[in-house]
Amino acid sequence: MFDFEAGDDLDLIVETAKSFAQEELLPRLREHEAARSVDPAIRATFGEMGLAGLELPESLGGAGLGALARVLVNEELAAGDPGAALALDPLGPALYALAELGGEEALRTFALPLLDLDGARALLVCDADADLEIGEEVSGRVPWVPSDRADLLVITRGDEALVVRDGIQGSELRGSGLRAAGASELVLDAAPVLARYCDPQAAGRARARARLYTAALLVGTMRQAASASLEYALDREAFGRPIAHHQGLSFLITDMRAAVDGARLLLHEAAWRVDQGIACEAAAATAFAEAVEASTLVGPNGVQILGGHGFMQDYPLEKHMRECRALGLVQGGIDAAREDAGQALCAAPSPFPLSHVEGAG
Amino acid sequence: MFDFEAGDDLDLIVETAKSFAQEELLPRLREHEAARSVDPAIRATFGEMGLAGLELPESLGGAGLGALARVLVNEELAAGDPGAALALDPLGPALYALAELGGEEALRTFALPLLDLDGARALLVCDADADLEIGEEVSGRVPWVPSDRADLLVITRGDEALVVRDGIQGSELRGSGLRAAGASELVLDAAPVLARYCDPQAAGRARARARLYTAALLVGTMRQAASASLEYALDREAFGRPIAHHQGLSFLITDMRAAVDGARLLLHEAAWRVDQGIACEAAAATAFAEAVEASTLVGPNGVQILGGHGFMQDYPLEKHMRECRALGLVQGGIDAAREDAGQALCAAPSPFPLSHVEGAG
Amino acid sequence: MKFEIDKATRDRLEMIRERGRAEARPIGLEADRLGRPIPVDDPYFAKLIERGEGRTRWSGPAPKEPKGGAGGPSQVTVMSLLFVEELAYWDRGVMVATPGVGLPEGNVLAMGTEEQKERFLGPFREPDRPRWACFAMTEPGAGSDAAAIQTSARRDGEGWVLNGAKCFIGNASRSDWILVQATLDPSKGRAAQRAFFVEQGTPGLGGFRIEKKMGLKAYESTSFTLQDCRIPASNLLGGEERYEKPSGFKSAMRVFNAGRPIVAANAVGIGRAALDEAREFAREHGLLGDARTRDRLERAARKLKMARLLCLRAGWLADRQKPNIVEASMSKAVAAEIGQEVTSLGMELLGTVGARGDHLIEKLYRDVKAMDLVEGTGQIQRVIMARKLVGLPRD
Amino acid sequence: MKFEIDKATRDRLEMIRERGRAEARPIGLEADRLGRPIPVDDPYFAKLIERGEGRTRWSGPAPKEPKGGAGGPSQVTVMSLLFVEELAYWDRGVMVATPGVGLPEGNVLAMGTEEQKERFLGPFREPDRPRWACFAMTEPGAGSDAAAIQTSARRDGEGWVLNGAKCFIGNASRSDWILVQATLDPSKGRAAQRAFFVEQGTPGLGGFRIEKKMGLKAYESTSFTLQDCRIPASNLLGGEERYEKPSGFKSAMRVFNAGRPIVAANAVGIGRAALDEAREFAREHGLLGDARTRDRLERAARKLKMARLLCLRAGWLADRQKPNIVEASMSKAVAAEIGQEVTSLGMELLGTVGARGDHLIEKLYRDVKAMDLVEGTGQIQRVIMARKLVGLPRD
Repeated sequence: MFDFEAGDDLDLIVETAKSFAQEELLPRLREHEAARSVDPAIRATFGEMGLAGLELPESLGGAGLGALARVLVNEELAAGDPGAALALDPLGPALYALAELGGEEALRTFALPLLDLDGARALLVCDADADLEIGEEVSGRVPWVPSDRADLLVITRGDEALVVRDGIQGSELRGSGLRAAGASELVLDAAPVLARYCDPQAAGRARARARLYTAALLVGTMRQAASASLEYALDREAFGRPIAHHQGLSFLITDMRAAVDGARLLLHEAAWRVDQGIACEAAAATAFAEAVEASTLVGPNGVQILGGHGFMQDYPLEKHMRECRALGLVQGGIDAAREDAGQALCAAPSPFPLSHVEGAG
Repeated sequence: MFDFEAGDDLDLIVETAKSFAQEELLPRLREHEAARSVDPAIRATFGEMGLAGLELPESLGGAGLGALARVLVNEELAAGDPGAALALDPLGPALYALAELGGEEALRTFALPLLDLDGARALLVCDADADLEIGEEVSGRVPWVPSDRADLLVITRGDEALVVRDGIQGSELRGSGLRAAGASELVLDAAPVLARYCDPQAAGRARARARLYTAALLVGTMRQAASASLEYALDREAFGRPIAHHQGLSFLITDMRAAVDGARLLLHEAAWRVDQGIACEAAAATAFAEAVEASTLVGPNGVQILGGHGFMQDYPLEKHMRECRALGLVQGGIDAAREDAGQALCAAPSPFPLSHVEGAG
Repeated sequence: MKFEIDKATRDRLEMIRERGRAEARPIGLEADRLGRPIPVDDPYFAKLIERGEGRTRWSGPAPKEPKGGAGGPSQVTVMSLLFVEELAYWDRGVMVATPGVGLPEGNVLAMGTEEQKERFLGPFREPDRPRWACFAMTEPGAGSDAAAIQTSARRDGEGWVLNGAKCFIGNASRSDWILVQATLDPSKGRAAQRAFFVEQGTPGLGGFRIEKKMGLKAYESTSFTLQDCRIPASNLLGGEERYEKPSGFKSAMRVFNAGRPIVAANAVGIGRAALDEAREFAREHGLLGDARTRDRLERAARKLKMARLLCLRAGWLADRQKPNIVEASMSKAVAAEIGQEVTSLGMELLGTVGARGDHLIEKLYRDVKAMDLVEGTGQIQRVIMARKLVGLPRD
Repeated sequence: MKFEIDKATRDRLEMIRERGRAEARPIGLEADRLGRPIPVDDPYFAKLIERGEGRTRWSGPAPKEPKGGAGGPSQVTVMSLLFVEELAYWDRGVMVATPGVGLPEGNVLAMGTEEQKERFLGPFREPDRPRWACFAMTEPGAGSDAAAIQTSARRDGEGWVLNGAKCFIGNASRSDWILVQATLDPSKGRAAQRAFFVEQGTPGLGGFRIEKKMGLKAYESTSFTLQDCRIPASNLLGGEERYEKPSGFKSAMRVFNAGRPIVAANAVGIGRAALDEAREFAREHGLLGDARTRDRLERAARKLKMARLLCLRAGWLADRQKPNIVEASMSKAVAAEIGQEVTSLGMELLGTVGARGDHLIEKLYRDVKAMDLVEGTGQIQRVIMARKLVGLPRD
């Protein structure tokens, strides 16, 4: 039936990620933001934890864990700093297109070499987010990637995934958020396509996993925004009591909490579906859409609760707000996700199954 | 520049309508709802007030007033009972298609005879809301009109308006609201088209005026829902004080007030534009859309404030909620209005004029 | 983590679905059309009794199986949520009208003496005819503020005398007995409250008035009065002894709550019905090609799924007897609003067809609002959450 | 009713628009890119002074024209709202950075003695160089709760001694003088508060720190301290006599408010800029054919127009000196939220282009949030409204 707990094995991993994020990332978030990268010592610590290969098959030296592990870990890392979470993950969501469409061979060829290259980053680019001409070679512009380097580019387009490594020119951008990961525009000039995979089902799963990857970062970021602003509201007094004890503000706090919890449950259910190997695309699109929507409530209201202080960089809330907004823009953003989920809904049998009830039995 | 007051002449008319609505309609709203019509004595009083011919030209014996007068009067009547407001108006928004597209001649031929027929009702049917085949004759089905009789039908389709009187078969429906006006399905069986007008600009103005007519009923209904629930909230005590004095609920009350006021200002501005003879279609579509949206907040929350009592017919709030929802469904509903306003927005010059600033000078 | 439903439960859901389609929905629509509760002697009720429904969960004076045996912790609340959601999908009003002990069953099972269980639940074990019972808390002057109830219970010799008025009580006029919440001293809040069994026909119990509601017309919501209504001492729920060591039950009650997620599941069920109807309407009218319509349906489905997960989480915590006060209130606050929103969007999609007053979605639009009112409004749920989350003072 | 703008005003709006396009917007974008306030010696400021901007409204010691002559009641607030909205459309940060008396001007005109006007506004009549002044209310420990400020003013012989700390004060470090709100007795709330002119360079005034903000970087928001800062008696705004008959000003203040609609108009201006940019982006990228995009833009335009009407109504009431407390707070609560929503929708439309950090909409998204924070958050506005509408107690 139902179980809303991660279980002891996962709990251990999550706890590790959480301590790391709270102790190493959170206190240095402004530092990493300014440096556009994560402190090398902290990178090293992270490397030792083995979280980089979390979802790589054990046969390739990874931990062989699944989507649930990933989203739980990403939540925790993002609660520390979502930019740093991206910076620390050499493969990021590019892994999914490689693994799902290209299989172990693709991982061996393209992913493994990056793991030995300090600070290397593979990037996933969704065709909808870029302006590319794709033939034997790829030319065009990727307006933004959250990175200052691009060691490998995995481009997804419909049911296809293409791998590109050379002929990529990056130029640094300020970035609206996630600066700890860097920010660049990429220009591709006749970049040779090293591999091209096509598989509708695999592409769907890859898309789902990529959406969950980002949705988890969103949930972690907004969870942190909600809890940091809650803490402030308990501390700060106005009109003779903590501002959290004014009923009007307390309702906002409860609504933020509900928004986070709701998005989180959708995220976990979708990740569980991925791990079960059952239909997960609509569930992942739904989880992503809800995470984005919730984050546009929680991000700005984290700032709101702090009043004028929220607008200042002395507090992290303005950063959370910016990063919530930036995270929601990838992979075609909320509209593409809603379109995918909406199409699935229109095609589904009647009565419409609210997924898990009639899902895996 | 700006003036947010109606002015003495209009104030007098509005005051008259308000007293009538509060003294004659409001106390009998359940009675009229059950009877599916307005008490004949009250009809007579209304007739004597001359509000039926409010917008008819003076040359035809009307008061020759404009859209602003109409929306202000409709607000007041709807604050009493929007169903009764419809029941009492022999011409309703059908007037606009006749007057704008057919001119004085059409009014003389089709509208004036109805004024001498006790309880007669001309009805406006928007093609989008019905399932009609239109040629020399009209056949098909109008799923709902807020009336138990149809003495004249004005059908609008794009830039056209058609007049139909015979070959209409009505069958009574329960109606989700507005029952004081009645509720019927109409079946047209080769109903002869008595007149057919076509004029894009006139059709646009007619559509705008019809939307404002309904938007005003919405604003009046929700204003009443807001004030009735506010009154209850000041009276009812829980946890040792009036429920209105719990900050959380008081915020809901302020938000309902803001929703009403905002919709109302858009309504007044659009009506002013109609009377100025300047571009008014987008403004009216905007006002209608906002009135519908606001009413889906205010209607249900009027019930909400009363708690369990709100669900009971001992209080009028459940009626307000139902009528808010029903009023918002006509003329293609909010989607058609948003589409019209959105199209205008897309076609407008840049920077986009927020209408009145760059409008009439 | 796990989000799956076992075969037995799915089969039972399938049965509810079939019966809902064949019976509950048409009967609910009919009651709505006629604007009156399903009559006590409706053949539907007799049929339910015949096929063994409307019975108490109480298995008699035999010692109960230990909770949560081999299969891990019980999932009784989670299962209730699933069943209730499906029942509400077909007709929430009919569900409430269904014969049985209903709301007070939990209280009696948890607090009743063995003698009380035998006396009051016994007749529901294999009922000879449709039987109802009900729990009467709400009063005309005290809605969400449960501490403020005024119905008084006064000692009188061996028994008690009750005085007061109750309202919005489901099935009250047809109930064999009413579990009446009353206070020994209105100034002392919940600590001074007791529940009493008042049997139908007890002198002083009367003034039944079936209220006219916006929706949910299939069952009666009834107000009644207690005028010097005298009942024996043995009708105090739990018996005298229970109250000698104070507030044991009270503190247990506060840790987890199953009632609010149940109401929330009702809202989800109603919302799902509206979504399905809206989607069918859109399909029939060729509207599914419109991005606006798809977005609207997508949003409805997404929010309903989220609300359902919130309900299930709250229920799952209750089953594990873990604190779930925040989660329970959250599920209700969220689900009720979403139910309202989805039915309202459904009306928008129907357009003037919705205004006719004969479409299921229109009925659901009227029905669902109650889910944000009963068991505490959305505002009250937020207060409850805020007390836990930020220690919001009680004023 | 009337919703039109006269020719002269439209011409002035047109001028603001041209200058905004040519000057304010590029300068604002540059300041944002560099992440620092426009320097005091920026040629832009000198140019403004040269062409006669940055001057006080004070017309000197000559008797003023009577308010609202032949043309009916004054529309000074309404006009300010229109101008401010247009200025904010181009760059709200640059607008605030513009030399001039700024915020305290109204206070000085309303409450200042003739001598104070001459001394403090005089240099702004025909300024030789860019000059600023500012009003310092906010403190690190007291945001919306104005009654709670702690900066103290103590009598000391003929003068006053100020101690305390202020924060988020616009243009403070470059101001000729700062009008500092201080209290004679923190336990006595607003009645014990006074405002004092503190001239730049006064010993004890210091610790200026320019705060790092999320947006609006073109002007400095500055914190500073007052440490035994000694000022002459003549620097008490309004002079001693003013406070002998108590609270005359205070009660006048409470009837209508112009500051909140002004902030609201800022939000509308920023939102409009985002709408225009979003629409252009959508047009260039062929997105206007998508119903989703059109709906999003339509909603933005509708809500902005509504917010603008709410502002103008509040301003119009202020101009007629009619009570507008509810309307003023409403305009601000609504407009700030809408500004936030519109810029956020704009980001959504941009997609990853918004994430680059170099698009105007991205800047506006960061800028507009402040409009829901300054002059009282949306929550505070609701409290103010609720006090008037339902008599919400002060606790």
